[in-house]
Amino acid sequence: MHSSWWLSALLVVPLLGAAGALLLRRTGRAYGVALASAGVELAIAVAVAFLYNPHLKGTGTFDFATRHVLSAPFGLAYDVSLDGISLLMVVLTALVVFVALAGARERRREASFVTWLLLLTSATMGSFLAHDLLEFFIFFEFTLVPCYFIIAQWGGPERARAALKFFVYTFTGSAFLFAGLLYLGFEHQHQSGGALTFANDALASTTLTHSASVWLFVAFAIAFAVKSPLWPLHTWSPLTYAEAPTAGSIELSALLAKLGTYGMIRFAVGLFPGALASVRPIMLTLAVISILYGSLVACATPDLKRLIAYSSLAQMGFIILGVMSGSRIALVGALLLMFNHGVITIGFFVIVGFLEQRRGTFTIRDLRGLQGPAPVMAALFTVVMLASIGLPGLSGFISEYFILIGTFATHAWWAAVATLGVAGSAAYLLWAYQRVFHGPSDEANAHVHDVTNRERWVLVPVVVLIVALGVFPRPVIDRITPSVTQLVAHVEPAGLTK
Amino acid sequence: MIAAAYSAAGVLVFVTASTLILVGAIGVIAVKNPVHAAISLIVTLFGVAVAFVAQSADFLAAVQIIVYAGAIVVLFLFVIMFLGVDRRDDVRVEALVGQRPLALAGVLITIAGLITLMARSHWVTGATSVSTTGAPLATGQGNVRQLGTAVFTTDLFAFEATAVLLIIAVVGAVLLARRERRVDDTFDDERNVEVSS
Amino acid sequence: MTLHVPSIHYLALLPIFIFFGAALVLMVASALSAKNFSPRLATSTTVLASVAVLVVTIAQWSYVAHHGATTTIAHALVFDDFSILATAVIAASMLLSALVAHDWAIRERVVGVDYHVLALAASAGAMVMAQANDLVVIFLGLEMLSLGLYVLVAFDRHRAASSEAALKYFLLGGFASAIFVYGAALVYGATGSTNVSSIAYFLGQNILLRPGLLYAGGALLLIGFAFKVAAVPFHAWSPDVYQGAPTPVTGFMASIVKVGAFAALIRVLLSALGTQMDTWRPILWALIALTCLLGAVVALVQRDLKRLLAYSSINQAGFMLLGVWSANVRGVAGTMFYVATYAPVVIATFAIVTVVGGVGDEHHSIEHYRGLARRQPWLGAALAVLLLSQLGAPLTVGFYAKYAVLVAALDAGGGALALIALLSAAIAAYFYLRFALTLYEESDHDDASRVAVPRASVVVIAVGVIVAVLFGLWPGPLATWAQHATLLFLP
Amino acid sequence: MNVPAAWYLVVGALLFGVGAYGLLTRRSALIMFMCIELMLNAVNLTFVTFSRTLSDVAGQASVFFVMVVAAAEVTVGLGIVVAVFRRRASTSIDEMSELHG
Amino acid sequence: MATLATLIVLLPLAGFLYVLSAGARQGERAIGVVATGVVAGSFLASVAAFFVLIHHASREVTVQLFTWFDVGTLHVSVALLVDPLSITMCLFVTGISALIHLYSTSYMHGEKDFRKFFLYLNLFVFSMLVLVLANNLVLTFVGWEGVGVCSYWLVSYYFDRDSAASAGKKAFLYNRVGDVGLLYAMFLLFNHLHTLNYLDVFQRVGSLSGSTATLIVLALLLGATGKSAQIPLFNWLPDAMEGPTPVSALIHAATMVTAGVYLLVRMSPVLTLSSSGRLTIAIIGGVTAFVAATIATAQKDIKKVLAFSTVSQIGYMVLAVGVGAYGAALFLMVAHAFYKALLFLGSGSIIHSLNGEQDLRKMGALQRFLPLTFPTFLVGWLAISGVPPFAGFWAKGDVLTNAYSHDKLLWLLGLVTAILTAYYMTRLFVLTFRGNERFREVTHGHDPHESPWPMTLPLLVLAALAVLGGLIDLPWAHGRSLATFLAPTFGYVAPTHALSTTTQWGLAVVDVAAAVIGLVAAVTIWRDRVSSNRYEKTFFEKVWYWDDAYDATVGRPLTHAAIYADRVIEPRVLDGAVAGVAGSARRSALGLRKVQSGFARHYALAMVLGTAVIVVYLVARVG
Repeated sequence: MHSSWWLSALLVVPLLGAAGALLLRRTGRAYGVALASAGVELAIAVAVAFLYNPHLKGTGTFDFATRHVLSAPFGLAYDVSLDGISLLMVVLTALVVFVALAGARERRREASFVTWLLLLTSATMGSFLAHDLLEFFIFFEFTLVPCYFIIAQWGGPERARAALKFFVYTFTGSAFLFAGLLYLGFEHQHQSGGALTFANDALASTTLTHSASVWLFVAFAIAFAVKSPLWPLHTWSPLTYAEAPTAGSIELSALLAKLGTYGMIRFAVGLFPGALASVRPIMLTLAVISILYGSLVACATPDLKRLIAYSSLAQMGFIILGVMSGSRIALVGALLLMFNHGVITIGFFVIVGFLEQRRGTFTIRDLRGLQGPAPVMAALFTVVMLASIGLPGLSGFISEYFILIGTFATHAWWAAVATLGVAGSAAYLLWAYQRVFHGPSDEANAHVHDVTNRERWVLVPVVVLIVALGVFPRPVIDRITPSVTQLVAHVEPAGLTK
Repeated sequence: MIAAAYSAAGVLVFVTASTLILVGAIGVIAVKNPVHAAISLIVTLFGVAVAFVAQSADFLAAVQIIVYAGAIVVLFLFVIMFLGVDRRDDVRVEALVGQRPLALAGVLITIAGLITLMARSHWVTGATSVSTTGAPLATGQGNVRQLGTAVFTTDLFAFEATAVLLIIAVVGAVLLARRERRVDDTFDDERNVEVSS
Repeated sequence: MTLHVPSIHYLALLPIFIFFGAALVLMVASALSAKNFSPRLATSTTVLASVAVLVVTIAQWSYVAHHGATTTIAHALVFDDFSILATAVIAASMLLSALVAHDWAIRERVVGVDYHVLALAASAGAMVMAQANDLVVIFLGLEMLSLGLYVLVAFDRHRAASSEAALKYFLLGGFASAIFVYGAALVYGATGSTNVSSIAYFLGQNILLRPGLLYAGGALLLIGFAFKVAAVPFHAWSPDVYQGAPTPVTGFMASIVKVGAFAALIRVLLSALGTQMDTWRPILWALIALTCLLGAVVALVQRDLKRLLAYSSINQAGFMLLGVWSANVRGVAGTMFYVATYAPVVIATFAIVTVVGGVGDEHHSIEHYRGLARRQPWLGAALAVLLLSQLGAPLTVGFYAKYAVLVAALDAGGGALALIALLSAAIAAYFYLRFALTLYEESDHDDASRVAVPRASVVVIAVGVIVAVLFGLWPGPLATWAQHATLLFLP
Repeated sequence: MNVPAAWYLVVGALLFGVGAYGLLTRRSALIMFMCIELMLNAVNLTFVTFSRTLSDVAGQASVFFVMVVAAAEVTVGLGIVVAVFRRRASTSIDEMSELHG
Repeated sequence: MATLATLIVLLPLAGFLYVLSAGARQGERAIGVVATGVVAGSFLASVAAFFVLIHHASREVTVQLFTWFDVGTLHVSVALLVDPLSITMCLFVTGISALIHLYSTSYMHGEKDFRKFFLYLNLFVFSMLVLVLANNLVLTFVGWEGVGVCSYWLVSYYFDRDSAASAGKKAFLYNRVGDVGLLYAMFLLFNHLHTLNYLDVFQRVGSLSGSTATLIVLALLLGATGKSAQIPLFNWLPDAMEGPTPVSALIHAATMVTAGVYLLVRMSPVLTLSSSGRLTIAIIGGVTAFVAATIATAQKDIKKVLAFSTVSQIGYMVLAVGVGAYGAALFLMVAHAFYKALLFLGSGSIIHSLNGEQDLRKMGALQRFLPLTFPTFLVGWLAISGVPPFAGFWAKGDVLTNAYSHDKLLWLLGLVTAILTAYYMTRLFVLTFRGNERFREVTHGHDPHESPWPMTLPLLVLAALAVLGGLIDLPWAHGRSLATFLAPTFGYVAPTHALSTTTQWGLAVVDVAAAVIGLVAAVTIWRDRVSSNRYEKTFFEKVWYWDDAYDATVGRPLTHAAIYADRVIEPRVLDGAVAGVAGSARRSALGLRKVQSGFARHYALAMVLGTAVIVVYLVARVG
């Protein structure tokens, strides 16, 4: 067991960075401080990822754990730990903020911007590290605040509407989660007779009637489905992604969406295995609808950010499919896809951000033939796009493949339909690529300058990760699998461990 | 028939008192002129005083006359005269649409409901055992003594609190009625305001 | 005949003495002083009195811890952790609102000690309510508080709104008082006493087969309280009065009145009428649902910040009532926690409103706040934090306040009510955030329209923000105190 | 033998109702005050009646306090009316509806 | 062996990485030399590996590189399987690729994106080699998709031409649909056999039920139709001719499009289990061969004719697979690779000489201007037409004989196709090299000139191979032929009835007759025609209206659905519900605000009414 200070450092470093940025706003060094703290954060996250080694610890795959009760009457505790399920998300959190800072620099009132961004990082990190449902909820909910301000202040023309829509959707969704978690806490307290607690392990031992667990699952799933987003609760996302500033879109889609799926795995599935049999067909169906519907709408959508939003909807559908499948392989795939989709989305949004900087628009109709003037940008976009399509050898493939092959073993029909999404993603992305990068470039687009060296370096880690995780994903998979095995063993007593 | 059950005097007193009370009250809410309303109010207050006497609260009856009729109503009249608002208040036209029927319905339902609730009760539960003094209520002189004792023992705090209340009322009234007074030079040394960014 | 003067526990009375004593001292001193009384001296006295009370409450807390809770002056007052906590909150709120009022008085060139005298006396009334163990004493405390407030609301004679608000408040308040005291009379008839303990004892010993009278009385008492805490449909006065009153007074009302009213409400409903829970809880249920929803919904369309905060305060009152409805230890602790944390936050909010209101106390339209955080980042950020806390955002104390009462409500089987409250919180979040965003939008105002933030107001705002954030990160001790405060008078 | 307490209680309730109705329907702030006084008198009557039936002096003591409160309220209330009148030359409550919404 | 096999794969990858890292200033020459060199090296390694393998006892060598991933029962390695089938594929893939690389250095000379072209080309060869050498389906899928994406890039190489961009996308999407089939096949296999490793699959294949095997075969067939341009997914291939001609030669004639056939052949032990599956395959192959041949008769673009001829030829291969003649399929694949690459490169040479003109109507009489291209093209023409002794005769004959032994109808279809093949190739040949000079307009009056040696050398080599290709599997060379070499890797399918030697001779004669009929007919018709409404049916020219049918049944409905979803379902239905709730909250707020009228008496009324309700409730409660 490693020291929990590592994890506390992950929470505190962004806060320090935020404080530093706030204090240095006058001197204009806020950006530097923020970037430095993001770098440190990334370094710690990577170090943690390397240190984490569940094989040596047998079945107990939580590492870096600690628990301090902050308020007994409230059942509030500071309880952090890390396992294979949260490991990748921690790295992703650090990566996202780093790239968002480096690649989508926002120069309008920069100090405030980076402060919000770092606050968001800390809150997201907290959500992934929390080993206590209430603590998770607090962090989970708090992420809304910085997000709201980032979107509402630095977004596009309709930013205020988008931000409020985002907030109200997710906040309302969380209300269900909140009610559900309180109910669960009491149920546990009444059963155990002890103090009110929301510690994951304690709650997991609660005995629930079938209908109770179904209702709780539904309550949790609503909150997480809004966040992910899952059809039909996704409608906030296209507007929000389109209106948010690039860094905000990156955070939302690359990272915060994963809070939803992570919550789904850790809490909805992890705490209410009894409900799975009943809810599974519905959830799988929603996932499949998300995949196909997202792909379909992405074909018709008028701008790149919306396109990525619908593409994300489809990808989230894949993740939920894997999560709900009850298959170990698919669940590993879902976790990988959470990370990979994050990385890929970073790439997308960073490039779209570059485009927006150069052309002042990301409407597909206004762009044309960009591969001529900007071949490197086109190439980078292509790599990201192909990873998103699921080209083998790039990271997106393995995750999608695991999900489909795993789900096929347990729920063949859903997997069979979902597989059509593989063709769908190619359709809308290639079509978009053709419209934006191919063809003769017109006057407005002929002089778009290619990515600069600095911009290129921002995308290097993204491309490296995309290729590396496609070619040699084993170290990652090996770290994930024991935790997943344990989870699946817990929720699928029938031994459905395909 | 009523007289058969209860003493004629008691009934007579009750009828007198309640007639005074209700007629006065209706007068208050029905007459146009505020002065007349105040006089109607005195009628009610007398009626209540009669009811007090009828129920062995002689001291309170006296206070009722002195404080209410003597002080409060006079205060009302004084203000009416002072402000010169002894004009007619048009009570026939109701400015707010639907106010009267709704008010009537609301009040009737409430009062009918309250009376029903009381009637469905034992009116009084006979819970004398919990009364703090324990001694049964005397009449006449003894009553005043009992009241005095209560005020200085069991209700001591309340009694002291009334003092505070009256002080607040006086301070408030003085403040409100006072002519405006603004002195600027008081503040010159105090305006060291600081601007925060 | 000898008079058995009841024993008097002076430590228990000390806070009320200090406040009222300070009011008297100020009054006399200003009457005696030849020239105009220094506002700074007046404020210092009030602050000193508040600090003294806070110190006293610490002593009281430890006394009660060692000697247990008692009643005093012939059971007219209670001396327990609950009343002590409420007293402390009142004193702290008094301290903060006095500082806000100080800056306001200087800006508006209001002379004299009157404000402080009335505020101290009204606060003393709130303390009486918090400690009262007798319906009549509660009534008297209520009147002390209310009479002081009526005058304070009317205080700003330069604004027509002020006097309009005062008159409305007075008329409706008088109506509510009459209803309340009628209720007290009916309960007296039903139980033979106005003393909370005696009523509780009587109702504990006797089962009323025909409880109509008691119900009628209890309902009227409840309505009286509902008026004071501005529960729908007895809330209608509050937006008008909040808007019309001088802004520091609005802050005073939003905090101290709520503390006093909730303390007394809890004592009456849970101690005196605890046995009648099954009767009053459905009524309260409906009130809470209406209060939460109406407060949140109507706030959506407000253009005046003070009105918006009034509706917000109505919504918050619904949440506070949720703890009362729960009628369990958690609920009482939750409401106390809520009230105790809401008070400094809301005073700080109104401190900012006071500051931004400018000379004449009239710039309260939301439009006026557009871009505030751009012109004055710290001020804007502080307001944003305070709003977030009222919204119930996690990592602010407002979250735990809502959490505490929701926990209690769910524990008491109020799932539906909790969901309604949560839904209202979602609606409320909408307007809080929209307003918070306004602070950060670009505006036509230039830097010249920066507002001066006087030193005392800075302190108040800072305290509010610190409470919001510090307890938001670590609510432990306060939650424990709130829970402790419930132990000594509830089963 | 006196009449039953209930009779007086009913009179009290009616008086309370009349006061309330007046409060709702009269526009003059002064008359509205008077209506509040009517209501408080109803309360006093009720207290005294219960005091008699309970044979307990506490009810009468309460009446005493209610009277004081009534006096204090009138003092402040009239002060407010005077202050308002100075500004508007009217005591009609309906004219005071600028704060709304 | 491990080193050799690894070298085969890694050399092109190294070339790719070199070209990738080469700066923009790096000269064409260096890039051309390296890119060609690595592929040639890969070819040499293949040759070496071939000789090592034939002396290897088991003729099956697995080269384990590293574990790709390992989750639960899904264990997948990056490992190479060197066996007769894969080494055969390697040989002709690397060999032809090397020639085409060489050819390209000259053909692409001066192109703006010269470097990028070789980048893709090397990556393509790498992917193709991964595809054929993989020891499991997942890794095959890597190569499978890799060639797909390289094809996409190369087809849309002239990205600023909208037609090229569309064609590239179309190619990828049709392939992608096929991929769904391949994915299904993998899922089914893994689900039942818990492995995707070829050798393990073959070992456990016995436990598959017949219906499952049929499902898998059909899924594989879907995959194959995408990659190998068979009905119903064949119509991307003609569009793919938008790419540079060497690309058409390499990818869309010789190598990538054979991947589908390779996959079916590779999975032959599974195919063996399902006769209905195989019948479906045979029908698809036969019909595609015929349909594509009819279309080829009416095309006016030289590369389009060759493209449909490719579809048709692959149809033969699929037909061969369907009738269980895996060896014949492979034989035709190799032979076809020789002569089709030759024909494409020849046409490239022609197009090159005509400044990029591809329209047959603007050619003619080129015989004397292209002294090297003409004879080599002649060889290719005769080879594909099935004239003995060229490679095509033997290979096609092998297929037809097998078809005959299996199903007479399919054989008949194949025979008709053979006539058509001879016909349209002759038409092509006549229109190109004979007749009048119709090219002066495009050459601005100049004489067309022969291409430089890097382009003509491959033509000569390929011509030689097209002549001699038949040697690798002559019907009477039992024991040392290609078929014998490959046989151990195949699942065995017994012929429906064995053929006597006489029948075989008879069939050979019929084949020759078919070739001659087609040839003579074409010469007769096209000797003095340039275009003809009678012989170039619009129906054929428009590809049987296949694209339009897809557009009407799939494309447009989907587009409309997408637009409907974006414009109506999203804002009105899904968001509309939420907006409705928000709107009603706002409306009720406005209504409630009116209640807050400012009149104190209204407020008092509200209090009274509230009180009334509470009192009524209590009365009801007390009863």
